[in-house]
Amino acid sequence: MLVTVAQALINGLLIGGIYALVSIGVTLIFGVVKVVNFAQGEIVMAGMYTSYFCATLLGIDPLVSLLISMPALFIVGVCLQHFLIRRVLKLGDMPQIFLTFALSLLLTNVALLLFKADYRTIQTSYSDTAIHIGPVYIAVAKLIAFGVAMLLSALLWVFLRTTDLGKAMRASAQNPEVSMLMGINPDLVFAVAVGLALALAGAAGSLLMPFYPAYPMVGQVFILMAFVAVVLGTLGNVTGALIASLMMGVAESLGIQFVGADSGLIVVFVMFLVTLIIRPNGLFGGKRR
Amino acid sequence: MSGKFSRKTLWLSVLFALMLLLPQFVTSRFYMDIVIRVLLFSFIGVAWNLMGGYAKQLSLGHAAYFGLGAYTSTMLQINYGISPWIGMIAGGGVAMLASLPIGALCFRLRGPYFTISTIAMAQVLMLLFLKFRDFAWGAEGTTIPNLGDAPWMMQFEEKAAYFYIALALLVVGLVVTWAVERSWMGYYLVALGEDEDAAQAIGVNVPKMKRHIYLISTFLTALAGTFYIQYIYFIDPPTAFSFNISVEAALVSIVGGIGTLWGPVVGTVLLEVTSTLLQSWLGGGHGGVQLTVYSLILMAVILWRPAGLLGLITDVYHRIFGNKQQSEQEAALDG
Amino acid sequence: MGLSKNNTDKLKVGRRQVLSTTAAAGVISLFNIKHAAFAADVVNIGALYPTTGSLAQTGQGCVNATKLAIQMINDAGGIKSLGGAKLNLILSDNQSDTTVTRTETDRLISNNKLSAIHGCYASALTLIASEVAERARMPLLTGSSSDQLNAGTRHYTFTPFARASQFAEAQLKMARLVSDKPKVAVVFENTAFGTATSNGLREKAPGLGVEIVLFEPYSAGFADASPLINKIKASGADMVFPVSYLNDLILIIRSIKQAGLKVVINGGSGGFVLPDFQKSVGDLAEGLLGVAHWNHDMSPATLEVNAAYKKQYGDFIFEYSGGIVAQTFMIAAALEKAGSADPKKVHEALTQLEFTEGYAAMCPGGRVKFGPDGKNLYAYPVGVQWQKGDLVSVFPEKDAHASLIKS
Amino acid sequence: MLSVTNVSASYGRVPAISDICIEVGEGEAVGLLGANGAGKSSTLRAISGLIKLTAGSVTFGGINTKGMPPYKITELGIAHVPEGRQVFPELTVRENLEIGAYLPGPKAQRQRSLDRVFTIFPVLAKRQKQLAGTMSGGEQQMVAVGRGLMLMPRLLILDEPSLGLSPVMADLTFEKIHEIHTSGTAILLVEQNVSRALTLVDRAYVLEGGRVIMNGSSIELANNKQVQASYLGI
Repeated sequence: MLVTVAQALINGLLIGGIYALVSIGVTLIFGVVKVVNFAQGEIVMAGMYTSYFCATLLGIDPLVSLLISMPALFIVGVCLQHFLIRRVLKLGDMPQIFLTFALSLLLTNVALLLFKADYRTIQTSYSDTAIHIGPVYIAVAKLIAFGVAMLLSALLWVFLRTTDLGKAMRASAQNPEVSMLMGINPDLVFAVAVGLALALAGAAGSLLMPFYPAYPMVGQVFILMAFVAVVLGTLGNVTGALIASLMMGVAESLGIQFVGADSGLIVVFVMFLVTLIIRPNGLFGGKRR
Repeated sequence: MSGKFSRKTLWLSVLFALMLLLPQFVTSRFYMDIVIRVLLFSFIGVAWNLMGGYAKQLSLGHAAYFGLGAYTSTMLQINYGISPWIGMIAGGGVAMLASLPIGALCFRLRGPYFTISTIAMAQVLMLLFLKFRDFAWGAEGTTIPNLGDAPWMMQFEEKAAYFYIALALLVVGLVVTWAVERSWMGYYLVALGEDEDAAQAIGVNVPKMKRHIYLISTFLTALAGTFYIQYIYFIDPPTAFSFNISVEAALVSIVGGIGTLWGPVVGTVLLEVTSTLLQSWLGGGHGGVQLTVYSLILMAVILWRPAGLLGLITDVYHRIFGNKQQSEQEAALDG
Repeated sequence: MGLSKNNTDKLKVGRRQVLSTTAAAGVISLFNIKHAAFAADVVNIGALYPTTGSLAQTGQGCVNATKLAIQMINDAGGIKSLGGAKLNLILSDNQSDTTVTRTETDRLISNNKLSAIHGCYASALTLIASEVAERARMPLLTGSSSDQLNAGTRHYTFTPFARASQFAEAQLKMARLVSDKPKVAVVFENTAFGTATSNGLREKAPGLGVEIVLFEPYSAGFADASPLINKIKASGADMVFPVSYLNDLILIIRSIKQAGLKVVINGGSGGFVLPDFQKSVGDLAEGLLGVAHWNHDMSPATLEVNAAYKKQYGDFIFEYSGGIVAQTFMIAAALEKAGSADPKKVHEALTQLEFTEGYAAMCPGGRVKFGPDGKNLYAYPVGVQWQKGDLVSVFPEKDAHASLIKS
Repeated sequence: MLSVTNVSASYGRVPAISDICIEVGEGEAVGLLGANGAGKSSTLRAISGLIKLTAGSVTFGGINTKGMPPYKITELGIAHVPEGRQVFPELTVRENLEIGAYLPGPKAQRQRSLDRVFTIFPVLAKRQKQLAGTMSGGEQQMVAVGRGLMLMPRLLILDEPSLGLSPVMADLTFEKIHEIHTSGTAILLVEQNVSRALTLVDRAYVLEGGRVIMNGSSIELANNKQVQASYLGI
């Protein structure tokens, strides 16, 4: 029994790391640009395909191709902000949500046109291996993914805390008008924020590739969980999203173990709704709106 | 402005008469099917728009009520042989009852918090219907027994009958919206939609307003659920609680023009017709083309006409029939 | 799509040719909506498969097989009793979506003078299409396995292949071949396909001497299989029956390997019998068992079809696609017998015919006769195993192509 | 240095200010006085680019700011400290100040500016690590003013710096503003507290209904009957 629980906790934390990369991106965009990006899951998909083709065409290990997928999607993010999101910033929630929703539909179907619906996997030396510690085990590919996810989250935190651009980003998030009076160009800050968010999603894709199949609809698997984590951890709060994602990974895993394999999501959603009854602004929201 | 009013009435009467006669002209089952779906989704959009458009509560969980309506009537029909006509009203009642606790929870939240909580609610309902297999056929779902031509059981050989039901639903939805728009409730809703705190401050009972409009909106949505299942002959949780229904309801309103009487109708005509025609031209064989084009059209509309296409249509209408000043006034009212 | 450069084979279908045929069909269906009469030289067959949405991958495989079958029939001279009329395929994408299926079935039937239709891969979609077809009195052939398709008042739905309940039986019997007292964990996706199959397993297990130690539905399309594997591990099972579609199955197989769990796996049908399964998990597929309603090595006829398909599309022809080829030949035979393209006559012919030879009889046992509920009286499934990268038939003995390897 | 010429601006269809003309010279302290809703804040927002002009022009140091976004106008050397203690609440005091020196020019002088701000507002030096949102109103006002100074502006625009402060805090704030002015920075001050403002500025404009109705030196205005009646309560 103890072993089972320990294993369930490990499994939950490991997948929570992946949820974190997706949800941190969503929360970063919301925090700075105030737009909920429904297409974030499709960016993960793009990251997966990038790594897939790097591996199959160029023989690059998916973990190394992180160095390609992240900058590539950073640029995509900058363009996305500049050409699309910027145009709907003043229009309110609904056009924004549906613009990103349309974008997610577009990306899915373009992927379908380009790559067909085939499930694509790559086999690395560490794909199916695990470290066994007594009766419990840790899958190597997932451990690496978790480690890199935590490292990237930490780097983002350091960036936001210590660099001028990071501080400017936080300032813009808290008060965009006054930050302009400080000489901060919101277009630049917003573009960097969206770029970083997409780079993180791209990283999630690359990290998933050694153990998860890529296909055009794969983004759907992660996006709902990411949204719940983002809200639970208080929209716009990067640390909150990280902690909430790990919590949800664990809750899902325990739910599957002790309530039923068809109830992992029910447990997560109930936890989510109960939390919102107690704290309408999420776990880390305090009293502010 | 009485001249304008009478002209509008005239146009509406002509339109309505044409609609009544439509089955005489359209004999193709395919085109009839498009028309029926346009009417149905317009109705769903109109129901959503009451809450999403006027009170600006962006719910993406209306599939919950669509599904509850659908399941209520189907279970009454198959388990007890009760007519879907009665089941439809019962479904509406169940949806209204369910909206009370769900509303009590979700309305505590605002903005994206509210939206995502509504998605979660609809998902939980779907997962529960999947989980409790003995309650209502579980994941396997069930087909509606084929009774041939049985009007009392809402089954018809001819598409025209489905057309008239869908048309009647839409008319009900529009009349309700029209009545709400013109009542004190309409003003309060718009006020709270613009700024909740300010509305509360000037004495609008915001929670009560939200609760009331939610009751109306969910009741209508549930009616659509019953009709839909009778029309496609099949029910299972992913169909009845489909996220697509929630999205479509909001989408048609946004594309047409939210918080306007005719917005959802205009939006549905554009989106449903486009998607069906794209499907029949491009579908089959070349996976993804039709939805790619569809999403591009969607993005173009949102970027080009964020307030919805209805404004554009009234503009054009007044450019042809009226003077420019009038059209500006109209646009201001609609925007 | 692996295209062959070799043009010598008789069955070879030029890709361009296929494309132009469908394109022409598309144009016809567009502009001749009202006027497409029973043209003397063309018989229209409708096919509804998901080429977008969550089932797009398999749907595309189904479409490929449909095109191949039509080409085979046309190359062999079309329908002779109709003066050598060629079959014309009219495709429709139902987007893996129930509403779209409803609309598209209606559109197919009302916009085209069809003689028969087939579809839709997923049981839920087939159920809807069959309801529409029933009301339009249009014969529908399907490889879908839901027992609901044979229930109720349906007269126009024909299911030539094994039913969900029969799959369970075969799977359990195979379990007994591997172990005397199997302790089985049944994990199934919470969908129509998953529940239908697993219900059969639960009902029949006690009678066949199989103990089910875990019976667990899961939410399809999960992000991680390891919590589920953890449950299997805790249950003490020595055999796992995952009833899953491809994506989940890949994760389950990989996670079992990661967990170091030593269990016999019988993946049933679904994602397990697709060529892509083996491509995705590689050597992990070796020795795994499954059950299918069709397999490419069952008979000389299936081997021929497989060779043609492989040349055209690169992979072996998988279960559902192979079934589609057989169904198309059944339709052709019915047209031949009816001597008319009228769907009612085709329906009548289908109820009377018994198929025992040729491509139409490509079915485990090689015999098809539809009963009053549209069910093939002689249908049963075939047990399969992944051996050296190929899916071979191993059960029952009379259909076996190779013997079952006990790992 | 700053010339506002015949400027009009509106919020949507509601006109906010019309035909405003204001001059501020190098090193000068100028007041913008008037009742609530007279258009004082709107004038400032028009200067710093936060609202678009519908007519007229603003030049600063000879450069016309037409079409410039606010962050470009800031680069010219204008620091606008907006009304209502708008600090970045979740940034620390020090981070708030550092953001003030975000532009390359001020950034090069960041340490010196910080020292200067800490000299003027010693309390901020002690509270460097505190989140700005958790401070008292007066302290937040100091952060906001200090942050403006970090920009090393040629013109410091202050919008109601004493709003909501206790009399003691308000006195202190005005003292500090005076200090800043005497060190050479031009100041454009918006105040409702007219008598207080007139002790600080050299000249002032009086706004009413979005228009300039009067202007003159502090002494002239303090002695004007109408001003006395309307704003000084005499």
